[in-house]
Amino acid sequence: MSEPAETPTEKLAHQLLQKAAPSRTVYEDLIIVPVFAIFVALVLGGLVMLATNVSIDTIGRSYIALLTGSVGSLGAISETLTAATPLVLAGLGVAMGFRAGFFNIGAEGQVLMGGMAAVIVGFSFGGLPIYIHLPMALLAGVLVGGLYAGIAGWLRAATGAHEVISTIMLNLISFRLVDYLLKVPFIQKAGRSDPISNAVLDSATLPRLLDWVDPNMRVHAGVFLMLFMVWFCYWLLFKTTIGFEFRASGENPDAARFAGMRSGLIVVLVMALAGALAGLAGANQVLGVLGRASPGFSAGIGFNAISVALLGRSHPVGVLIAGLLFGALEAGGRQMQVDAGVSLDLIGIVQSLIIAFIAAPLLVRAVFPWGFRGKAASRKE
Amino acid sequence: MDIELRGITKRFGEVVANSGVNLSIRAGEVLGLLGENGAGKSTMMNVLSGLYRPDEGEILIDGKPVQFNGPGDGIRAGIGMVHQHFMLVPVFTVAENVVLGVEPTGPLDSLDLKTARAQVREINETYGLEVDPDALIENLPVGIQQRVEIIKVLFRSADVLIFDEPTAVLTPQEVTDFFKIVRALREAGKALVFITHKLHEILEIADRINVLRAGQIVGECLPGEKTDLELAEMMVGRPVSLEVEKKPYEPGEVLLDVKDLTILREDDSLAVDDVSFSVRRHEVVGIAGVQGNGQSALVEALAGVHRIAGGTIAFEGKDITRASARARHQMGIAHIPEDRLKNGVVANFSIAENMVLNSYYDDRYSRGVMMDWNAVNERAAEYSAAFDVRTPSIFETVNHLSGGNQQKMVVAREMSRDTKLLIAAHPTRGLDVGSIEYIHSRLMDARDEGNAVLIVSSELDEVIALSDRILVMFKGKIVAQFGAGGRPADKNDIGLAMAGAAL
Amino acid sequence: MDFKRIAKPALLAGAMVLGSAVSAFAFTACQVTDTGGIDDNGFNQTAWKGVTDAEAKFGVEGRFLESQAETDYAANINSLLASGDCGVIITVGFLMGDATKAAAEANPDQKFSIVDYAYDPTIPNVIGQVFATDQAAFLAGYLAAGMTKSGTVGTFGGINIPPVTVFMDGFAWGVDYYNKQKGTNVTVLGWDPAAKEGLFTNNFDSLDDGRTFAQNLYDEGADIVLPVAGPVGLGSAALADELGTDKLMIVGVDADQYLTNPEKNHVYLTSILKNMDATVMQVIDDAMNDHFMGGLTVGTLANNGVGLAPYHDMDSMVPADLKSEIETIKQQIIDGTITVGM
Amino acid sequence: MAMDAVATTSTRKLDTAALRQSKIAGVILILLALVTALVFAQVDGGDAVFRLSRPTDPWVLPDLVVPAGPFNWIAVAILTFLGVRQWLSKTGKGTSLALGIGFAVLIAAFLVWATAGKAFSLTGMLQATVVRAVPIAMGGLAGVLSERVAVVNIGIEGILLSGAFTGALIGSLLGNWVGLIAAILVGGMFGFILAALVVTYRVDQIIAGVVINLFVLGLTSYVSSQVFSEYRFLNNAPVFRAISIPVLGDIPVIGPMFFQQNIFVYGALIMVAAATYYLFYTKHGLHARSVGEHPQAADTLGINVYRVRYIHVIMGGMVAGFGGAFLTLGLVGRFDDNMTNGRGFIGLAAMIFGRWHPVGALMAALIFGFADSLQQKMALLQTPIPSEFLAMAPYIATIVVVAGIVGRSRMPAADGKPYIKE
Repeated sequence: MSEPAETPTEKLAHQLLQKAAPSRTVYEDLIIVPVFAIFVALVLGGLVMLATNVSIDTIGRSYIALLTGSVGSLGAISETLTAATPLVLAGLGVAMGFRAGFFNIGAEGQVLMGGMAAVIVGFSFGGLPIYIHLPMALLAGVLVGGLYAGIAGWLRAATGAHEVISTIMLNLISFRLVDYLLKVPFIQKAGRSDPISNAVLDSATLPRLLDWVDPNMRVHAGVFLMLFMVWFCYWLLFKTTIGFEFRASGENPDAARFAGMRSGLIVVLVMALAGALAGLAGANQVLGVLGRASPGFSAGIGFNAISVALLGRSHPVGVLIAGLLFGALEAGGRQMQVDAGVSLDLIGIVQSLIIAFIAAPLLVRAVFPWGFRGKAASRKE
Repeated sequence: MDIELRGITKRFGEVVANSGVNLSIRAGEVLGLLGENGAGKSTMMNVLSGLYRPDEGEILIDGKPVQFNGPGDGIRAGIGMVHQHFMLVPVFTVAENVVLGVEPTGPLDSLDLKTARAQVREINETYGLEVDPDALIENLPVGIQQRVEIIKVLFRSADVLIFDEPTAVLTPQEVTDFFKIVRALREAGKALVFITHKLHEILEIADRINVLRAGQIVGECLPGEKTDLELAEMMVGRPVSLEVEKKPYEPGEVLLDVKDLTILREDDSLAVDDVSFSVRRHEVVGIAGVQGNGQSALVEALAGVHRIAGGTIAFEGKDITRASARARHQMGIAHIPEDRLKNGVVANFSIAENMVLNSYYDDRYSRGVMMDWNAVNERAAEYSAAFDVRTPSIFETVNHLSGGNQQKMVVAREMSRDTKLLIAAHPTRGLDVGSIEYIHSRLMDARDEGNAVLIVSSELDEVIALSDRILVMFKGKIVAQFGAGGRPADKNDIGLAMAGAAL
Repeated sequence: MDFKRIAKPALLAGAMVLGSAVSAFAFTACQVTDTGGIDDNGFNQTAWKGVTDAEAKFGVEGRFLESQAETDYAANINSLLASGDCGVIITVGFLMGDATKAAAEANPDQKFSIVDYAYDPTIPNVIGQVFATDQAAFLAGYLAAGMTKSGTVGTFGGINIPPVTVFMDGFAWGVDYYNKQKGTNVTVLGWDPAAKEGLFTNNFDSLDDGRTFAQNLYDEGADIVLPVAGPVGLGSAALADELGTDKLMIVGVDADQYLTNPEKNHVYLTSILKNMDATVMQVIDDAMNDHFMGGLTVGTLANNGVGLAPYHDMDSMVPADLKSEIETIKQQIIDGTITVGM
Repeated sequence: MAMDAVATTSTRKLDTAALRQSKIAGVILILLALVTALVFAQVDGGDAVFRLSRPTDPWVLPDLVVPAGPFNWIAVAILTFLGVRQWLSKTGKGTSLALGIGFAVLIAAFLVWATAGKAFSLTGMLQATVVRAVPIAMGGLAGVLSERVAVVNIGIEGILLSGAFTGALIGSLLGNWVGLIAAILVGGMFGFILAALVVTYRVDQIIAGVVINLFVLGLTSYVSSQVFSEYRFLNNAPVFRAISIPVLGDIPVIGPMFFQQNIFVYGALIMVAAATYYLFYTKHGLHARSVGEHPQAADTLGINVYRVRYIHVIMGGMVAGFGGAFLTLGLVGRFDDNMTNGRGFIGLAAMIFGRWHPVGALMAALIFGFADSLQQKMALLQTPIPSEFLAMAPYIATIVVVAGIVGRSRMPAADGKPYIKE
């Protein structure tokens, strides 16, 4: 528009459309702080090993093993991706909850319920072609996970019951429910008295991607699902009206309600979405990795997902990166125990330290003042 | 006790709140401190009470320099402050609030509330305050809460009492009572500081007046020396008109019709009790009342964000009692909420996002579920420019704007839509004179364009200046109506009605 | 890795130096533990002892990977496969049956062995190690029935899976046999062999469950308790220690817990031995010397694969008659006169 | 007061929250009555026998023999009455009480039904209830202490675990008393870390709590698998024995529950009492609550908000450290990976359930403990209801209660909000 006769107001409006350049603090928060956090966490992890009588030599070998075990070979990358996929999926669910202001601790239970549903569909309906059966099984996981989380959302919307409590309780309920379901004759594997399900049929199994290279490579088509979901969540959050509602409700629920957003509906929707993603993570595990369900097949994915979401700052891309990092730590940690005999519980320590430092930029700044020349003090927090 | 402030400067980051302020406070005298919102009055008094530490300058008490490292020091030095927002714990009793921090104790650190009650009663009698020491703060009207604040200060045997905007939430009658208390305190030899932006009050009560503008003292005078217009000019720094220009009153047809409306609070107590009224086109209806008499619940119920327990609301003849907030927006009801930060804006969102907070679903801003961010940004820039929102860019987050600009942003959002009825709750609370004038004129424009306007404000002057008709709420009921051919809008009468007196 | 050897803490420093030179060993035996952990004083520890014994005897290198959750099984096996130098991979636990099968089929050249699982049909590169634990548990049940003062004994399990319930079956049958022989009416709480239902903690690692479950059985009158849940049983031992053995005695499982739990060894009446260490060592020996043949090894009373531990401190309390009866029954089971079962 | 206001204009039919809740409660109660009638009352004769005393007790009470059928029909009657009364209620009063009585009656009916024709030790179950409740109650009390000063403490789970670990390690080396003190100190240290993170470094409170949970879980599991498996003597602590209090311990039922326990149970009861006294009847308790309700007001009155928050979060940490030590020094003398197993989170639920009051948190913890021990008894009695559903029951009940009642209860006003002093 180059009309010459711009009124002063129009001119002003034009100026207001200018974006300010990203400040140095943004760059520091997004790059320097995480790098420092990982570095410091690894150093502290080394100190813990030293304190427990592990020799310097072994510490060196364990960190090399951590690296080779996570990205050092095709097999290692395969393991990293296998471990990261469910973390990212469930992490996205938790992150969507955070974005809308809900602290969803219930991902673990949602993973379990979604996984159970996927398994049941996965071993039933024999004879269907894979392009029908597999989507059906995945969809079952998504739906049941969503419905299960929707309970917490509905309770919050209808009665004001705090989601932290209701999701903790739903987790505990789901553990028992899975124990029970796995002993129902039609689900339980024939001839077994312990809780274990029938095996998922081939037609509902997420195909492995690299088994032609080496049959032990477990990475499977779930990776594509995960990448699609990262894009989908990004699109939903930032490009759609629903995402706008989620974000507004998360930042200021009162203002969102006053602006005519239907808070009750948003609660239920976002919890259902979070549950659907966690349920997909569960389905991904049983259809892609485990092939059947047994008690505790969620293996803490739902709890780690909280860390992943926090670490990824509840941004879909951040969640992807954080999930890959956690997946790498998990795969590498295993190698660490095999090669250097250092318990893979060390990884838990490193993970918690990374989150601590990333969540507390002030702390990192205190530790590494020279890393931040942009005047942090001048920012009014 | 006399206090001297010398060259006090206080900065917050890059913002200078006070610079080189000199002030003297004397026993047995009421010092009036006049200044606009944001002029630095409260900051200065927070420095004096020890809550903030000054960056430069010194405080002298009876000629001796002192240093305060926390509010405790100020209290110990005999300086007590009654804050604009009361510093009372709502779930504690009066006695508990009064003794908090200086509790009389028995064995095992146990609270000696018996002594506390006795002491509260004693102060009650000395100054004629009449407060029940066992009442819960949350059940008390604001006027009484203020007395609790005063008792709190006196209980700490303060010799200097600082009142920050003490009359903002009081009815005229309560103001009269409050002035009586102030005079009694002056008689008792206390030094008093009275901070306000209300000219007539300062002229009535102050023995000496200091005017503060942009963090600096710009003048000192005695009450008799200056007229209110001159004082206003000193305060704002330019000539101001104290009148709102208003075209003649020609009401149109009824737009909003409220019948037998009853609203309950969360604990099932009555907030609004069987209220009926209507608002017409071309008309400004003001609702006056002391805070907490149901105005907030009424506004929220009209905006569709508060459950209605009984009665009906009709808009343009259609029953909207059960209509959602969004449906009401779409019908043309706009709402400027009383607490903009809590209910009006999303502080971490950009101006652009806030500008479409309640219209993002409109065809103008979205296609199906997809947002059209280009359209949003262009409109946001347009409205920000038109409504004088001062910001470098519409991508700035709202928490970087000043209060006045935030409010202008909310007004821009609400008035740029297809509005028929504008509900404005405390539209100018906490704003500077420039912003107030601007928003007042916009409200008048809205009326003159044929909209209905409903204004709720605790500033009686504002309500009287803007409204064609005034309804007074007391304990959830509409107890009186003024203006528009009925009883004339006399400030004193309205005040009486606000206090529940039968007229 | 050597760091964790329970058998030779004194060699710690030296072993760490050795550990850094992986290739010094001709043969590596790898083990994946179940969730109870390598130091559970029972199941996993006994299986690991087989590896450490082989280290001492044959000079092989042993390494292990702990499973933290049931979902780790496949990943752990994969990690060991990826390290590429495992002469044999021994998985410990019934629950690893599926994961082991899948890995064995995908890697037909890798030798595997699994404790507590029998494949039918067998897989050529897997040796299943199973145990007729009910035979030994039968003896323990008979003993407990003979020793109880309250007329009530109790048992509880970790998870309702055959390797666990086989202990409880044998125990209950042993008590029944005693009742039939002596005309007594000793009752077993916590397991009904006919209905296959009973008391389960549903985990193999919560010690305080072990304590409260034992307390529960004690409250209902049991004075001898058989916990079949790995380290969970240590919690039961703690309770017996506190109450005193005149009120509550414990029957250990898997290893001789008098030896593996030296701190509280006085509470054990006896232990039902499941000599996985012997079979594991045998499997390593076979794998090293190319005698490896897929299939099944079964531990019985006859081949000493299972057995009853000595009474140790309780020796003086067990009547001589009862001891000799148990010896007789043992012989009868071995020669088939008594069939353990319903 | 609120009710009076409505009553004055009672000619109008108002849609009040109390009435809505009363109606819902009525429906729930009538459903419970139906369940009781259709399931629990369907017993063919048979008495339920509850053993109240062990043969060794000084005063032996006779067994409590309840005729199952008649008892449960009475239960049906009570539930129906309560349900109808709440449904028809015009004032909506007494909803919580009616629900409370209703659930108690339901549990009694269930017990009688499950036990019909059999017998079990009621006293033993109640004693186990108290034992199971201790760590939950301590977690809840830790939560009360920190949330009363407006710091949300999700890290209680981790602090409990740290207490259990320290108790085992130091207890093994230096004896159980030193171990207990060390556990309390380490709990306090994690409280300090949490306070430093949230008060000084203004980390989001939930994130800080999650970090503590992860860190403690990682560190303790690491040390336990890396060190304890090697040096077994480091993980073999002496257990505190039960001390029977003379006279009180001999009272039937109550004695074994509360007065034949170890110092942890006594300590927990004393702490709950002390915390109640402290928070509601002392000067410093008043300071603490004012910081949780209105930190700015407290600040203007010279109360150091940051210091009060530090102190109480540390105190909460110490309480949780004590509760964690119970698992090792009070029960089994040995640490095991993740041995708290979610009790800290249940403790948080107990705190909310108990409305941010120490006694309330204790009561809620007892309910969880009761459900836990009940489930074990039921597994022994072999009821037709799968034990998994019994295990779920308390959690479902918690959801019902939180949804029905706590929605209206009030948390400290500033809870979870950082206080930023200019």
